[in-house]
Amino acid sequence: MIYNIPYIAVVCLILIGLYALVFKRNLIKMVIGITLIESGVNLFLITLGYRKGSIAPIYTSSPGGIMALPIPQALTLTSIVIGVAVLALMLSLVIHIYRHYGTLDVRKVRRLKE
Amino acid sequence: MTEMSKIVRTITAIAFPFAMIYGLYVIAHGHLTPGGGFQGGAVVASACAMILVAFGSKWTIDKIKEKRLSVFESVGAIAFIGLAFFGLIFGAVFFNNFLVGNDYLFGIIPVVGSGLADINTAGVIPLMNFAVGLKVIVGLFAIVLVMAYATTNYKEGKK
Amino acid sequence: MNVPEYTPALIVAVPLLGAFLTPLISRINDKLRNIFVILVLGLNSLLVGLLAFNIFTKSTPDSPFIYTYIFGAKDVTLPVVRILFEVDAMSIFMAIIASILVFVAVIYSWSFMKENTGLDKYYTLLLLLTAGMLGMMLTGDMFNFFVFLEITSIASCALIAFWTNKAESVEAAFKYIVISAIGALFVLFAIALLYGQYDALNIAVLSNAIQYTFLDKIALVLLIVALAMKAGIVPMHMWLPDSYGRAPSTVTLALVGATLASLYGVLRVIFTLYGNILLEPAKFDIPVNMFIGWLIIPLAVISIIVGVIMALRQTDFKRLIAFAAVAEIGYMFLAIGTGLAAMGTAYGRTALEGGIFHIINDALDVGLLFLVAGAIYYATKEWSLDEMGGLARNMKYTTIFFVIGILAVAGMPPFNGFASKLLIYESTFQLNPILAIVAILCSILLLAAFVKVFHSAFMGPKLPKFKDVKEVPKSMLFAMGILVCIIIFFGLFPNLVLENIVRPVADALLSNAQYLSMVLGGA
Amino acid sequence: MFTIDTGSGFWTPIIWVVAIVVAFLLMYILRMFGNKTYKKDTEQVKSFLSGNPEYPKEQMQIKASNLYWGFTKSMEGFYNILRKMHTGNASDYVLWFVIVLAIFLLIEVI
Amino acid sequence: MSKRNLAAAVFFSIVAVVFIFSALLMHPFGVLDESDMDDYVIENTQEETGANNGVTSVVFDYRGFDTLGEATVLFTAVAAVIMIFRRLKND
Repeated sequence: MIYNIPYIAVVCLILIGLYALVFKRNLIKMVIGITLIESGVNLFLITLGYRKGSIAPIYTSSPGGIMALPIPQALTLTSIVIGVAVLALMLSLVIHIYRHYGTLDVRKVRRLKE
Repeated sequence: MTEMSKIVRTITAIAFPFAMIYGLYVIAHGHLTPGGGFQGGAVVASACAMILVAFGSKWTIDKIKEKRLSVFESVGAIAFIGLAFFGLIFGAVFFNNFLVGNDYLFGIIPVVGSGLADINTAGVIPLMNFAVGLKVIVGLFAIVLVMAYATTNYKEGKK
Repeated sequence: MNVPEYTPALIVAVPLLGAFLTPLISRINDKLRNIFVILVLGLNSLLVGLLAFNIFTKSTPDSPFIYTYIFGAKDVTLPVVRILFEVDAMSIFMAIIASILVFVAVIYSWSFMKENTGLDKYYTLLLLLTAGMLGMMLTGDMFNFFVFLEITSIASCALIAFWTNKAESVEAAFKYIVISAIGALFVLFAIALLYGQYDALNIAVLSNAIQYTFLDKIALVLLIVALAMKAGIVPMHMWLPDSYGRAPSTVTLALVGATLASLYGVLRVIFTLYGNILLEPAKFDIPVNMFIGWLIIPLAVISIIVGVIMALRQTDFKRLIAFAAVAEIGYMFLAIGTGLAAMGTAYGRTALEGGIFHIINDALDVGLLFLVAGAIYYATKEWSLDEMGGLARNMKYTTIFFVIGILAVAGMPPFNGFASKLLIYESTFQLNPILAIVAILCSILLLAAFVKVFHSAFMGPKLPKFKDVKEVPKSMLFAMGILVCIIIFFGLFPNLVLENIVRPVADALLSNAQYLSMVLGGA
Repeated sequence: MFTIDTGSGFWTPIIWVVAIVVAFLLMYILRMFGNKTYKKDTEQVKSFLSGNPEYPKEQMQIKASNLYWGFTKSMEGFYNILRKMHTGNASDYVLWFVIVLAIFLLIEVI
Repeated sequence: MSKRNLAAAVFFSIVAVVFIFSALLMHPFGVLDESDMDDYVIENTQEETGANNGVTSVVFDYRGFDTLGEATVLFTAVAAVIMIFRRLKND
């Protein structure tokens, strides 16, 4: 069981992000929550690709030995760039919401209901 | 954001070329050492963002218009997808690495196993690195520039 | 008639190339840019049509044809490292819907969006949205599916916020991006769970290897809930009226396609990724398909009821249609759940056919209604139904199109909505009569809600403030006319569509072993 | 081509098309029995509200929010529940996702 | 603590328990069940793609289409941000 501590860290990151999304009222904090979930998923992908005592999968003057899995690292790279794109879009929308509503409280940004 | 003090501007002007060169190195050696188009592009974009923070967004947007940046980004994206189409034309399959095995450009197959690096390998991968690098540099810098400029001249009371 | 084997790649690559070229072309001339975008989408629809014709002619009931394309290599190597496109009848069926919707939307945009600034970015994002939807539908790789899901989400969110001077548009866009980011991240989490166990990303390989362990259950629940939220099922539907109601009408038309792409994701996960488990309940001591089916059916019934009841009291034109769209999504999920709970029986298959038939009917009918709402906004600059009245005197063709649209979406014979809803009613009646009764009653209430719209917007005395309202331009009428022609054709020849399009799709969904053997047979 | 067989019934649109055509024919025939002495822009056009003056057009148009007043009034309680449900709060949307996820996980795990 | 927060806490804790339980059920960290796909990449990256860097060969050759989508996502984000901050007619 002690070997599963990285996975528990991943789950804790995702749960902290969900907590920030559900209980926090500031739009910026909700954006931070989404970013936390995303970093948790990225950490999960990276931890899946690790082998005991492995080196990076690069042959250039490598000391030799078993290598870590390359595909999860590639997937994490893709997912990080996607996260950056989503973050930029969300922050620009938050700027516009502040211009229109004059507040960042999520309970006041609700002209669309019912 | 407004421009910062003269010390900061001088240090930034000195430090900017080094960061840029390092980022270009990371891009160019993407197929040999850790790194690649995205990572190096992020490094160069952060250097440009440093310039933006130090000199202020008004000064920067007078030098560089975001329309020109978006044009450059389209060029990078077209180069990337064009390489994929070249794979369809020359290698008969979309995204085919059609340059591996030839003997003039990036075609050498390295010695299998651990060894020294040869920059002249890996087929289309370095070209794709450059295309994606250009795209990431211009894209990230365009995002930062536009957001900084938009938050600069924000009139209070405009609801 | 054969198509070159790289057609699936072109279907996604052509809109991408067009999107990358649009900012350069729009620096030359605006009319040239519009023509270019229409040409790109027309070429794309032509490719989709050719591939669809190829697949539908080659697939027989006992062996559905699947089109496999490998990126970067000639043939499949085991283990499957490269990205595969696995195009079966279901994928190309959804691709046809998306192509029709976006093509109509871009023709409609010619006049509708003329007064706005930033149109080059608008057309770029529309092309990117098309590429994302088609990639979601054609791909056979889970991570690639996630990437295209994100492309679709970001492009549609930006298009929802196109009218940035309206506060509600920005708010709706923020809600939409929050919801889609959460959904996409949980989809990625489920993909990572599957990858960690089986070290594979290809759908066929995963479906071959899956053993339905505890983690597989978690992944199944995450995928179904996240994709169902992006498909807009109650109680996770609240983002849908906001974004549908506040986006420009053409964007709403494309958003219908994006929502249906998420629905396609649900279908693909249930029937192909977990097909080895859910399609053969005999292999387990507990019937798993009953579990999933009876988990989906209550949500579907709730979404039908809530969508219709909320639609009855709306006074905003597009929000009302959006709640009707929620109810339509509920009908599809009801059909899927019935087909899953009654797997292996005749009426289960009928329910599935009805659901698949209802997907395209719903896309056409709801899309037509949104276009009519956009036409009224174009003519009167008015969203609220309380301000309208007597428009039928000025806008004759729009009124006729609207009548056809409401009769079709409410399932009135002889239009296409009735044929698919009849299949759903009869099959659900055999599963449980209460479901069928609820469905029929809510269909009647839906007609009542649209009669209210018809009365308050088109009937009544001619209001003096609308006396100089004119009919909308030719291009918008032409775009609406395309949808009306397809609707009337589907309504008059239902069996033609059912035999030649819907039945092959159902076969492709239900024959999972065939799928695996066709995809992995080359290696 | 026309008829679809749904396993327990059938449906063909041709019958309905014929029925609609017949209905339109009947309507036209009935319309021909109409009063021939009707002329436009005379006294006959004015609506007769038993001598009362005619209201302006805006007041004669029934607003959309007044339609189905009885229905919405009779289902007041249900509508109140729905109104409570539809808070435009973005974090509530995420909360609904968490709730459905929790229910599905519970049923699936057990 | 309002009623909404109470219900939220209950369902949130259910999700948390199930997730942590699933984390405990994962295979031990660093000891993989299967890795044939990645072993294939590690063995053949030098012959097939000529790249010494396994990650780059996966990103640009084996899964190049993902990278195209990724670049498209960035392109979409840039277009979206420029469009959102564009200059409108009225101001």
